[in-house]
Amino acid sequence: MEQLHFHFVGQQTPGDFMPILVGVVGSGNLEVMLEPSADSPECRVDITTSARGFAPIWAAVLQDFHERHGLAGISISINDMGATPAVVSLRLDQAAAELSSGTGITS
Amino acid sequence: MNWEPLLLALFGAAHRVTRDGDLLSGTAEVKGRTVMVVGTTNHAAIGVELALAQARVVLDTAREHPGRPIVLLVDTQGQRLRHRDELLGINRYMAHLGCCIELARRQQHRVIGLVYDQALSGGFITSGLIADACYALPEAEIRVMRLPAMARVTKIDEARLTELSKSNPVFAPGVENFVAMGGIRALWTGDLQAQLIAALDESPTPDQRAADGAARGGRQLAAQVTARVISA
Amino acid sequence: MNRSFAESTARARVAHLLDADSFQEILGPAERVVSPHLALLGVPSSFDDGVVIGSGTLAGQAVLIAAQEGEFMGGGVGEVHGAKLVGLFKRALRLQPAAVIVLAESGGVRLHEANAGLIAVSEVMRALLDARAHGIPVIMLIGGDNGCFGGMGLIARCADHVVMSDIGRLAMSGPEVIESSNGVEEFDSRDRALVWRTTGGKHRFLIGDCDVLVEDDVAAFRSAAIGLLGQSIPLNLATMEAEHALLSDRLTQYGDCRDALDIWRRAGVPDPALVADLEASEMQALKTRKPKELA
Amino acid sequence: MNAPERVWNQQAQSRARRLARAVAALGNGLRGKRLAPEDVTKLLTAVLEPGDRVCLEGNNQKQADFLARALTQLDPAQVHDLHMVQSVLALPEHLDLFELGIASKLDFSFSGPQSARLAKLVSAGQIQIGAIHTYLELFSRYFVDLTPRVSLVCAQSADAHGNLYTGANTEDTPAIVEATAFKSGIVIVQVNELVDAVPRVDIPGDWVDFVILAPKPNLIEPLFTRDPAQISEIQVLMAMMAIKGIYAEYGVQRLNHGIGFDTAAIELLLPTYAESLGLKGKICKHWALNPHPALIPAIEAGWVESVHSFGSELGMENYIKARPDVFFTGADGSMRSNRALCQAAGHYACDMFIGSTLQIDLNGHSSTATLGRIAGFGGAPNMGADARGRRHATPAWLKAGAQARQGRSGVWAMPRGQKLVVQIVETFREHMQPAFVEKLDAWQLAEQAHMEIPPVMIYGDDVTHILTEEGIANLLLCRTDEEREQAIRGVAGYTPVGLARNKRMVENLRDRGVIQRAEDIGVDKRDATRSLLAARTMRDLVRASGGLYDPPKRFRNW
Repeated sequence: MEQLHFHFVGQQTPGDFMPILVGVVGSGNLEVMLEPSADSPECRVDITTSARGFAPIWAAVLQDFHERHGLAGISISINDMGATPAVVSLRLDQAAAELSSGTGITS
Repeated sequence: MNWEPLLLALFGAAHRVTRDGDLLSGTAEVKGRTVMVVGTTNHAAIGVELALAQARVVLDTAREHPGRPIVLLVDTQGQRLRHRDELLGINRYMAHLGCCIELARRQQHRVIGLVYDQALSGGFITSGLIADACYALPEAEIRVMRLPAMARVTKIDEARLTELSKSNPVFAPGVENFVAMGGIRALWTGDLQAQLIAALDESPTPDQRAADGAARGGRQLAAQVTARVISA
Repeated sequence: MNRSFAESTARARVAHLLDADSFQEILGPAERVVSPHLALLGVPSSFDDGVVIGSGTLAGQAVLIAAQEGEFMGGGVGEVHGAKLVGLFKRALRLQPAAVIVLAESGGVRLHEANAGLIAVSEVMRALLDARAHGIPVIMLIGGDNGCFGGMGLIARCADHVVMSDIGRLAMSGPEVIESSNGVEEFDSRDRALVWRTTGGKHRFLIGDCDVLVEDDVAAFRSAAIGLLGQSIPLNLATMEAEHALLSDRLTQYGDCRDALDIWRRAGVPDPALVADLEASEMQALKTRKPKELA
Repeated sequence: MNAPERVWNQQAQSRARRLARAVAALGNGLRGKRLAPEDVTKLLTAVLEPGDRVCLEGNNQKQADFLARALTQLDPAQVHDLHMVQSVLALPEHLDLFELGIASKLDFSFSGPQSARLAKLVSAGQIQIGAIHTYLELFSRYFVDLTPRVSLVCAQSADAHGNLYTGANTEDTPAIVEATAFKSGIVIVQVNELVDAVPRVDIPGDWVDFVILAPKPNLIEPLFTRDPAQISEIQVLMAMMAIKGIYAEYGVQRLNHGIGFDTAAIELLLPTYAESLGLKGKICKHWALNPHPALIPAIEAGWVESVHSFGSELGMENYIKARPDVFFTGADGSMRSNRALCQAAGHYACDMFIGSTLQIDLNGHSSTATLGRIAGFGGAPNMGADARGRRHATPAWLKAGAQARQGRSGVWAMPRGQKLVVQIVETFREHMQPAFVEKLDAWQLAEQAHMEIPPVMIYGDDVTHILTEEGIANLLLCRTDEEREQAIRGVAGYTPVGLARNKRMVENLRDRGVIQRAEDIGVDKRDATRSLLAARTMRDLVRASGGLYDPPKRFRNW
């Protein structure tokens, strides 16, 4: 298991919102939770992953996510059980999509 | 401990508890009170018949002797691992035993569990663990799974599990661990009869185990989480 | 296309089972009430410890609900997971909902916290029976890929009602455990057809361990649950004696059967070999035609 | 001239001697062509000679398992140094022969389940490998320089004349028997039943010498069944990209699919997603394909006009019987498969092959070879190779050829088509193994096992497209080695190969349409859910078949 932390400076501040959770912590899968972190220009990402040694890949996946969405004032928490980058990107995008549609916690 | 010396220690020679296969049942007196003893021996595998037979004893007691205390004597290797038992719905038979004991409790029967030899996983849930309070002898063994098997299933290094088990009561076999977690109210040593008498007098009817686990430091969160859910 | 119950996450099952937007989660993921034990063993936690609990309405009636996430640790019951379930049943005593609904999907005790899990299962059982004794119906819905085994298999049969899909499974020991203890001749866990006709929804329905059999469809589970609201089965000597008689009869009638097909044949099912391919809706007819013989 | 007169029928004389030995050894045990299974050792000892070239029918699916076991029972003092020629090494017995000293040389195509053990025996010097072939290549050599002296084959039933009914899994049998019987060889067959009249004659009786009723029905594997429940969202996404970005783009009418969840996803998206794009009748009408259960919904929805098969698939028998317009079936109603002919069909008459792989390098060479295993590739190289001998034109073939030739002169200026060869892979396999590598493991394996060339499944110059969850690289449009490398890096995602891409060049390739992302072809990733699958479970496939499909019990969960 490994814990990783990243920070990005973005422009898109969603303001206050109900926490969003997508995905589940199962083999090859992960859960992604988005929460508001008021008045911060940052997008903060905290990851707990079962697989060690993939920090550079997480950094690249999150950098691309950040380039797509540029979020700010938000905290992203991830519990991962060995998801591939494709699945990670998909869950992140699903979470971001729920953020813009404002549906809150769903599947 | 063997069931015969155990009964001798608990009730003296005058008890009427007999063994029928792996089933123990019968009445005995303690401090002038008649109690019903029901349980298993010989590291019984709890199959559909044995679960049903124990339920019968409990139901008969509830119907014919309202309020008579029930003492559950536990020595089981767990549920019987057979295709036939699953086919017949062994979980329902075992649940039925649990429900019968619950009914007895609700009808003012005090229910005391005692693990006198071994109590393994599923077989323990609808026997000793459903009592008002469950006790154990120090030499008894209580476990869900041995560490080597646990290591295989969880894919966690056995050495690591062994190391962690020294300081953490949460997963490793052992009666002390179950005491720390609140699942066993106390270990009985010395005069077993005196401790049975005390248990019949003092055991709490409401489920006290999460609070015990918190107080003893073995299970820090259960009581607190439950309370938060209730009050949320 | 319907919304598959088996394919939905616990969270999605709850959202679509209850009246739209009525679900209010208790100790939701943002509260981070997670297992204190998994991290020590180097295993990631889940923000809800694998069980979603809360309140909502079902056909307008207030209910409490819990759903286990089978993908997380096989739905295994650990300290926090179990305590959330216990809390929900105790909360029911206070709120008197029309039912406590449990979407059970679990292999039983979570091995990583085995002792806490075992005790927790027992605590859940007692809390559930307490709620029942207070007249609050408890409804189990079983339709996840991981089935409902071990301690959760016991808990399920302590409820008032059990609803299953035909891909749901309800049993005590997993086939793999039986196979590894007593050999492949005892129970071939790779023979999925055998596994399902021993533990699956159809057998449980025919033998009477499940009250309603539905398709693998969240909407079907929803209507089954609505149909059972407010129907409490009292926990008294009469009901326990009836249960006892039923289980004794079952042993007498079917105790020598080696296969579910034998049981079904003896129970008067005209062509047991065809049962596997029947749809859930067709199963109902089998049972209503032979109400006496079939438990 | 006093040279001795040349004898022109030595092989026939040898055959006659062997048959005479068999008659003597079996005595009353031989009734016509039939003998009891207990006598099989006597028979094999009588007809085999040291050094014989022997074909033991090991197919992709059905196995002459009884005869394989019988062969291992022989006394290596009498029968040794056999040269085994067979397409698939599937059973432990296939390798036991070498450990026991009964056989010493091997020519084959595929050894999936035995590949690790094979590698060990090769490095221990217990097996001398002639060559690893494709199926078609090995069958071809049966008629040139690897003709069997004795063949041990497998059929469903036989009549008293030795006429054979192979059932739906005819597979390799006709190719083997034809090569053996017409070159004075001996054909021995194990059957599951003896009958008065076979339902149809798949192999004429006068090509068959001995028939044995095996104690147990022959082993057969359902290799082509994929449970739709295991198809991931990412595979759905890739299937959408394949359909919209390649199938529709080229109007692919005739094709072969490799085995795997990626291609099963495509099959299950035809009646849903592809239908919604209005592609019905425009793609996927003719197939060279085993009867994949996952194709049932597309067949039922009227997408499929014909399917010719290498072998059959367990559980599909009744469905195939009920759909004779689609499948090739005999007068008895059951399927007639034929691996040799279907391989030829897949090679020459299909416009596209799409399949998965384990590793792709920067030139697009792809291989499933892994260290410590000698597996071979079966039929994939014939499917996944441009048919250089092809002369008939179709729009898909012409379009691919035109893209490869666009703007080129000299020998490239001649109008010609090209087969579409698509590799579909996720950038990471399970356990985060990257599918893209700088150098294939095949190189190291070749060195370890002293192979003359690295075991490449599909050569880079045959690959036209690489499809990952990151996009489609169209290699037909690349004009330099550098472009090709960057096109591949551009779809290699977060693998080390992908992260080392030249971002500017990749964007440039994207502008030119060499690389296409999902959004470039109008595929919305959020639409990629399992609800698009026409069947999400095995049960759904049974339902789609109207109850005709009867999946093996290991695939049932109801």
